[in-house]
Amino acid sequence: MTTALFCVAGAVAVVASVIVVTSRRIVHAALWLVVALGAVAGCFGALHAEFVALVQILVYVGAIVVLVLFALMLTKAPTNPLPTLTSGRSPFAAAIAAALALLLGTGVVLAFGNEKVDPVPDGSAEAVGTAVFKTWVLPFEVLSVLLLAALIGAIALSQRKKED
Amino acid sequence: MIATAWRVLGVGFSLLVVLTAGLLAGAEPGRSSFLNSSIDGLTLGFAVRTDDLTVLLLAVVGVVATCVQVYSLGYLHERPASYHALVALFTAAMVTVVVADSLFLLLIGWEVMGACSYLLIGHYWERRDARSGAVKAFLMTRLGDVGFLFGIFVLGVGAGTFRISELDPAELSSGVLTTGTLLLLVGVVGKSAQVPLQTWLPDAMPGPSPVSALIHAATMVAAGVFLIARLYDLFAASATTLTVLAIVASVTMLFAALCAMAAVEVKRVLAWSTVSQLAIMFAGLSLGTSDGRHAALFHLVTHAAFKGLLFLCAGVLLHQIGSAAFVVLRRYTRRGRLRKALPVTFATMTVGLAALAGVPGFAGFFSKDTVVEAAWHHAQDGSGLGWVVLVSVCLTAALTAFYCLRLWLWVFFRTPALAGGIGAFEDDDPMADLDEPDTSKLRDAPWVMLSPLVLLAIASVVLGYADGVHLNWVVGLVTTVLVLLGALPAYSLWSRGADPRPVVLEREFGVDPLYHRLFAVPARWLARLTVAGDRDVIGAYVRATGRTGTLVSQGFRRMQTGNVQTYLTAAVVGVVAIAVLAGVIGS
Amino acid sequence: MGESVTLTWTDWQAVAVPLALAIGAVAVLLVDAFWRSATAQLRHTVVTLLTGAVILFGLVFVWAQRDDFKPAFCRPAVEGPAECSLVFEPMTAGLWAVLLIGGLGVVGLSAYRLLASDIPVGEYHFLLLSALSGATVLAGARDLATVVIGLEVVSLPSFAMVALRRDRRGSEGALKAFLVSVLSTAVMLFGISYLYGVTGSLYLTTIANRLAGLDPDLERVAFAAGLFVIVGFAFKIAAVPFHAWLPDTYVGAPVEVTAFLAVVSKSAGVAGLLVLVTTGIAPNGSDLRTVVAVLAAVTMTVGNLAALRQVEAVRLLAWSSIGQVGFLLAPLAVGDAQAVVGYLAAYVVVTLGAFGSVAVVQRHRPGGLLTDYRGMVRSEPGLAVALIFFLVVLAGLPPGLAGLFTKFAAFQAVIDAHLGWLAIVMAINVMIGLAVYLRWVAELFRLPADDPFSVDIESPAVAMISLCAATAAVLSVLPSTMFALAT
Amino acid sequence: MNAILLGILALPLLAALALWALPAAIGDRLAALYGSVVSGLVLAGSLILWPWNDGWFAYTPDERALRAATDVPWIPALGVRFHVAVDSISMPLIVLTALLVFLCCLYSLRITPRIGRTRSLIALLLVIEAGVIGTFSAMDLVLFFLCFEIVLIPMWLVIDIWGDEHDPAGRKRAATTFVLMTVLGSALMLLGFLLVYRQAGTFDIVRLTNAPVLGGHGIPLAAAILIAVGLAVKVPLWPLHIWLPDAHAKAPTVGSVLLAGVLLKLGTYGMIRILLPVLPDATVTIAPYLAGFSTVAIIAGSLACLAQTDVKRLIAYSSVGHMGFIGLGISTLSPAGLRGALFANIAHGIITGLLFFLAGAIKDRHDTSDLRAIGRALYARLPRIGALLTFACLASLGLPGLAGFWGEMLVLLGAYDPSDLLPRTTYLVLMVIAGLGTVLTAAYFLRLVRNLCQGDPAEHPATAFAVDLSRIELITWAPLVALTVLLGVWPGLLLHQWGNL
Amino acid sequence: MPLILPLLLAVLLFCIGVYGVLARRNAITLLMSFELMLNAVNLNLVAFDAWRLDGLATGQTLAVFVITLAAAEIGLGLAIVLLLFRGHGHVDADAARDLVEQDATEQRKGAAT
Repeated sequence: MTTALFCVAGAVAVVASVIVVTSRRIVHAALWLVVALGAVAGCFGALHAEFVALVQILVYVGAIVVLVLFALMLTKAPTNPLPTLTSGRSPFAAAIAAALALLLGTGVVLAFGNEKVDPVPDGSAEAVGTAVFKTWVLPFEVLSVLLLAALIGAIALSQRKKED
Repeated sequence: MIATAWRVLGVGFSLLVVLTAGLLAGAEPGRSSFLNSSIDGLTLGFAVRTDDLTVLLLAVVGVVATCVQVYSLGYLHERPASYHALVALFTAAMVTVVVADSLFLLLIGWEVMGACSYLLIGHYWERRDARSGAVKAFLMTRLGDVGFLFGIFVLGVGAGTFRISELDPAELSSGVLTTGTLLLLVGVVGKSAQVPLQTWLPDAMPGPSPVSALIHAATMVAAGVFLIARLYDLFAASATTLTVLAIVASVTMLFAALCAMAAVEVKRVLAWSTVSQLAIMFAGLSLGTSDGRHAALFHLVTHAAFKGLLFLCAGVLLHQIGSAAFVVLRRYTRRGRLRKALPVTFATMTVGLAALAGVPGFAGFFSKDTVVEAAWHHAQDGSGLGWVVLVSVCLTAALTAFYCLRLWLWVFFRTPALAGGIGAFEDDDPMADLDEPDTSKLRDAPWVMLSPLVLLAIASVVLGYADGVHLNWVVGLVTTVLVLLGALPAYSLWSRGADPRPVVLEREFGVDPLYHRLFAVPARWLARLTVAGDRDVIGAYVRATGRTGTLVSQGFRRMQTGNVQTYLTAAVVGVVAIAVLAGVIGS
Repeated sequence: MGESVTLTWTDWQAVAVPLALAIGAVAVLLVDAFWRSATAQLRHTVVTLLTGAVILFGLVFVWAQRDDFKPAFCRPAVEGPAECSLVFEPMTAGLWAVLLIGGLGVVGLSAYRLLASDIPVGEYHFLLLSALSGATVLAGARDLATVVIGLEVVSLPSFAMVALRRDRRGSEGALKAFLVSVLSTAVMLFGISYLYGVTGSLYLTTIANRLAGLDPDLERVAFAAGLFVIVGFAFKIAAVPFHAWLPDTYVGAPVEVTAFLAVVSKSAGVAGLLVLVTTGIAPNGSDLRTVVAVLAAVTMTVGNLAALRQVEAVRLLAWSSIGQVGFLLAPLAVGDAQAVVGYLAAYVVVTLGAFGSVAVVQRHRPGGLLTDYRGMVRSEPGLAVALIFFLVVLAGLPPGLAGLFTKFAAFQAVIDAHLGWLAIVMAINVMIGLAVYLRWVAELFRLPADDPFSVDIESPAVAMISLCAATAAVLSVLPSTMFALAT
Repeated sequence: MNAILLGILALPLLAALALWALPAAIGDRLAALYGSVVSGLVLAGSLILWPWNDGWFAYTPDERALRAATDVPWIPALGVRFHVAVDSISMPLIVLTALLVFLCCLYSLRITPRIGRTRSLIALLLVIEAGVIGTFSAMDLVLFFLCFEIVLIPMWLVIDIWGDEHDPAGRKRAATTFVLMTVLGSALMLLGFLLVYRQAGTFDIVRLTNAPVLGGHGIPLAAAILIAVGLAVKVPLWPLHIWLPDAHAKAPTVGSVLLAGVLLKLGTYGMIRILLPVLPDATVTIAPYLAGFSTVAIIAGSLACLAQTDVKRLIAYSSVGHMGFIGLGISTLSPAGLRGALFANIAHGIITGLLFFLAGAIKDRHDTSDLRAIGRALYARLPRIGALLTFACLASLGLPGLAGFWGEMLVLLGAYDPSDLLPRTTYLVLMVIAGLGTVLTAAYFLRLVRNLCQGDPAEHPATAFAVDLSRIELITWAPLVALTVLLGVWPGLLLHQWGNL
Repeated sequence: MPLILPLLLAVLLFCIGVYGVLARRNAITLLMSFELMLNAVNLNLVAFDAWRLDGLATGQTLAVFVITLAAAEIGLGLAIVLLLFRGHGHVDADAARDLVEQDATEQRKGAAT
């Protein structure tokens, strides 16, 4: 059951991702990104990582993609197809990506090809919460500094110069 | 002012040498060493000794040096300070050689003499022939000196000492002995201008004549003879070396005499004759007998007198006429004026030539006969070497007589105009031969120059009797006949106004051009090759490294396109490449 | 399950410095934001002093605890010793000292009248302190989560700083750095995910333990994962071939920010890599060390060669800093913390000085060409002598003994680890590096200049450059202080 | 005693710093005077340290041979100590250094490069002096390396700033080539030192000499090769000599004098001080090759001189040949050869120093060092300088009775009778070749004299500025001439220093 | 469920992201590609977490951290992109080449004006 769910979600994720990186319409790409991220969230769910899936949907779909769309608007991104969106390097890029995929895939198959996952539904929100506040206190605190710094940095960059 | 000081010093020093010789005469032989330092059991230092040989040579050096210094007072007008200083330095160096008991001290004197010789030959450095002659003289003797130095190593290391008086042939293995003496012989050959290093001495003649008299006739070139005499025990113990020496001497004496027969300049004739006479001394030494040594030293002494005299006479000709070339001189001679204008020179030169030619009664006759006699005795003892020496000395005696007479006649006696073959004329212009030079102001040299001539002329006669007359009448008769045999053709040719000079003799057997082609030209090529190699090979690599650096640097600048996606691509490619490489290396 | 979080006193002590820096960052931001009434100069000065005070506090703290060993945020491990997120030990103390000194230097270079006037002061110092806080965490981190987050805390604020002037050049430089950095983060995280998969832990010590004795298939994945992690750091410290963003960003950023990137950001990257290599993923004899060694060789060669023909001062320093990183990677590849920290110390001090000098000149000669420095030894002898000294230290020749001995230590580390080939490459690079710096020195000495450089140098700049020069001189006479940092 | 050694190390350095601290406006004469006083004090100090004859430490590991030792830890983390001391191989070199620097400063009282900036020049000379004396007295490998490097940048500046004013690009290139090649060499040498450290665990030369790194293969051999190559660049041995002709030819007079007189000796000194005692077995392995390259250097240097048209280049190339002799002497590993090398070190310093002074004087007077442009017949135009040049040439070609002879003679003697561990036949062949090299040496010096001093004066009239030997030249050159003669007639003066072994 | 499924999916997503980063020009699309790569990371982490089942939820925790990190990155990244747009009028990553080294003479000209 979970396997089938995972396979479906994974297929959707792959297809959507391919469209994200190949679409000539930039806004379409952003929207397909939503689909891809959602599908990945589905994968998380299939692996019984419900908390992560939830966060994925909240943060990615709810925040990041919205930000991206805003940014597209602000940069006056055209909605019509833009043939120059993908540069002439794309065959080369594809070759590299394919090589990388081949390498990694082979390695992964050799290493984990016989392993089975048996996800247990174990209230992962609580597990994650406990882990964060019991074990991963330091990274969590540092992460807060990171968010603050990124926020202030983004604000500072967005401010107009005083002379303007 | 400075020049005067040096003049006084020069003469004074020479007199001091004479005085020392006088004081040491008959004194007990002595030795002492000083400034020693030792390396690995070998003592490196200086030592002197006095014995009969020392005294003899000191006397010769002192007397000839004094004569030359005094003579130079009148002879030399250009740059006298350096000249007198160098002559004094030369005398000191020769004295060092003579008194040295340490091979290194000897070497110092030996090479300083060479340096002085070089500097004095180049005294007239404005002249091209003087410059090249000086360089040639130094280089050829230097080449010999390298062998000499190696010979010192072989003997010194072999014997464990560099003291001459401690070198004992009995303690040396025959290999060491032969190698060492042969190497020393190389140095001797170079210094004494023997075959095959003979060509520098004739070319050294552009130097001032008194220098030729002192260095290139009486003393320095004879230092080789002295050296072998000094180390006679060692040389006599090595049959190989003696054989080589005999062959070298025989070849040289004939070779040089033949060259002298065709030379057309007084000093050049004398130079070749010096080579030839030195070879006679070596021939005496090569016999390996004490008779031979005695004969050689005797000839050394007489030769110093008469050859010094002859060079000084040639100097007078140069000083008074400006040239010693036959073609120039004979214009003055045509009416016999030279004889009358320069009576003292004529007389003393005649004495000198007679001594050189071995005319009975003169010193050269006696000394040469001693050599012949020693060789004869040695030959009778069954030595082939003795025969070789004997025959070649006898032949040389005849040839010597020939060129002496030729020189005497062509310089001082009337010769017909336009006599002689092609090339016998000044600038190859036969008409110049007809010019009548102004001889009205021609007169003999000042007495300051003439008095040494007279002194040496007397010596050239008297020295023959200094050793006591014990003449072997047979030998004397034979050599006298040989002298006559040599003199007659010279006279007959002269009387016919002919001066045939075979090309091979005139070119001195082509040795000089051959050496030039064999050594100087390749050296020059190699030099250019080395420079080109440095520039185009080693330097090219260095430059190429620099240029590669620059090019690569430019390349990196160009790769910096400013396109961030190129950067990203390069990075990802880098990751893949490292992964693949590591995988390949790992598996 | 369910117990509340308990932080021990040791935890607080260990985290005191990063915490202070973070709190200081916020304080600086607040002061700047809510004290509008003061003049720009006063506000700027107060901000500078406050920032400086926070960093100084950190330094004093580090100095006071330099010999301690404080594991923090620990939990008992399933097997082996306790797993900790942060460890304060002598190596950490040395790295923190270097980072804090670097930060202090940048603060000095950003004093009033030195900092470009269109940069917002409060935000600038806030970002600086945040980055510094992240850098200190990174240098002490012992688990991969903290490492990666710490690294981001260093990186993101510094990119913001690059663009803080909000002009064309700044934004372009920031974009390049940002894109490369994000890619590297992604690659590194991907590697971390595999490391986690293979070993089941994020703690470096545990990973190190479990890496030994893997079966070959897993080992291959572990190697690739370690490679990805190292590559991620290679991006940050701009090791070749992950370096290309650096010259553009250095040129695009204001000089003070460039100094920050060259000093703090780079040191943080090196510190992180050092932590990883020495305590975790690349044990002695690992192939990954060879990879780092190869990176070192390539990096120093390319960096120095590319610097050889540069005509702009900042670009030359940028490329030469790539070369210097190559030299840093060499002892790092053999896990010699002492040599790395010593090298870093000398590098930080003289790089600050060099950028300070360049900043002074650049303010009056915006072209920034090497030829602008012509004849400075006569017209501005003090500045020229200081700059020459810095360059000579970078080249590693007397009188710059600090540089010489740090290079020496690097050589020693490499030779001791039997990496002969790397030592030869380093020797050749000493030569190329010298050629790079001598070109500049020659310009300084060349006389007469047609248009000699002469200005009134701002007194904070004078103070900063003199301080750097004096420190470098002290380090030159007593090089053991550098090497004592990490022992 | 050790206070004096520390004093002559520190004094020039501090004095140089003080000189830079003085305003640039102080006169050239004042700066030169200051330099003369300082270097004179150093000379005096080094002479106080001089007199003893205990042999040298590297040869007999007997610590009584060391004097004025100071040994304090410096960088414990790296195992580096500040250990200085002198023995009788370093002392003559130190005195030579002090003497040449002193003479250079004196010379600068009147004669300075046209570019001026004498103050900096003097200061740099003092720094070089400190570095060189430091190298000669260092008893720690790292300290040796450090002092070895100290001289690089000052020398680079001397060539780059005060070099040939007609050829800025050329002098820049020459200076850069010099500094880069040397720095590469010394970096390789450092690698060798580190290998030694890895084997022996110490950088201390005294301890290493007492307990050398044995073995002629593997790591010790690699260390020996690296050290030898590093030092050979400095010597310079063929084919690493390529930096030398340019550097000498383009350097100012005082730069050339110090470069040839002092800096080249660092390499040969290093070989004797470090290579032989610390890596004895490995040195035996490489010695024949070293000897071979040295002999090639002798021949190649001499041949190159034969084709030179620039007087300074010619003298520079002659250094290649002479240093080849020194290298040959060292590689014989025999008492005579080593002493010969040491003696030749000093003699070459004195004689080539004199030659470069003379070449500089000739160059200054004619504004060129090209033989063809200078013309011939110097005897007529500058008789005293011409005579001195001839003297120096004779001394340099190894005329017995002058200083140049003994070193080369002992080297050849060493090659005749090399250490028992070495292939004798090889060395005999090399000896003969080197002997022929002496003839070539004579040939090019005579060619120089012939093309420069001699000639028809009518073709080369005197120039208006041609002033013969000035007083300052006389004063500065006289000691060199006197030493050349003194060492020539009394070699024991130095040979005694190295013990009767 | 075989572990290899999520792992292969992660590899695919990662490589698609790499392709996007290398091939796309618009800086915002680059950012989107980065998100794909980070998602691949998360997928890996969650899968390994499910495989390991160590009870500590380490992988999931890190995945959450990564998501947060991605948010921070994209926030700052978009700010930089917008700044670039303000300056250049476009957001093409490969067209921002002001900082590339100009020819030395041109630069001198630029400095003079």
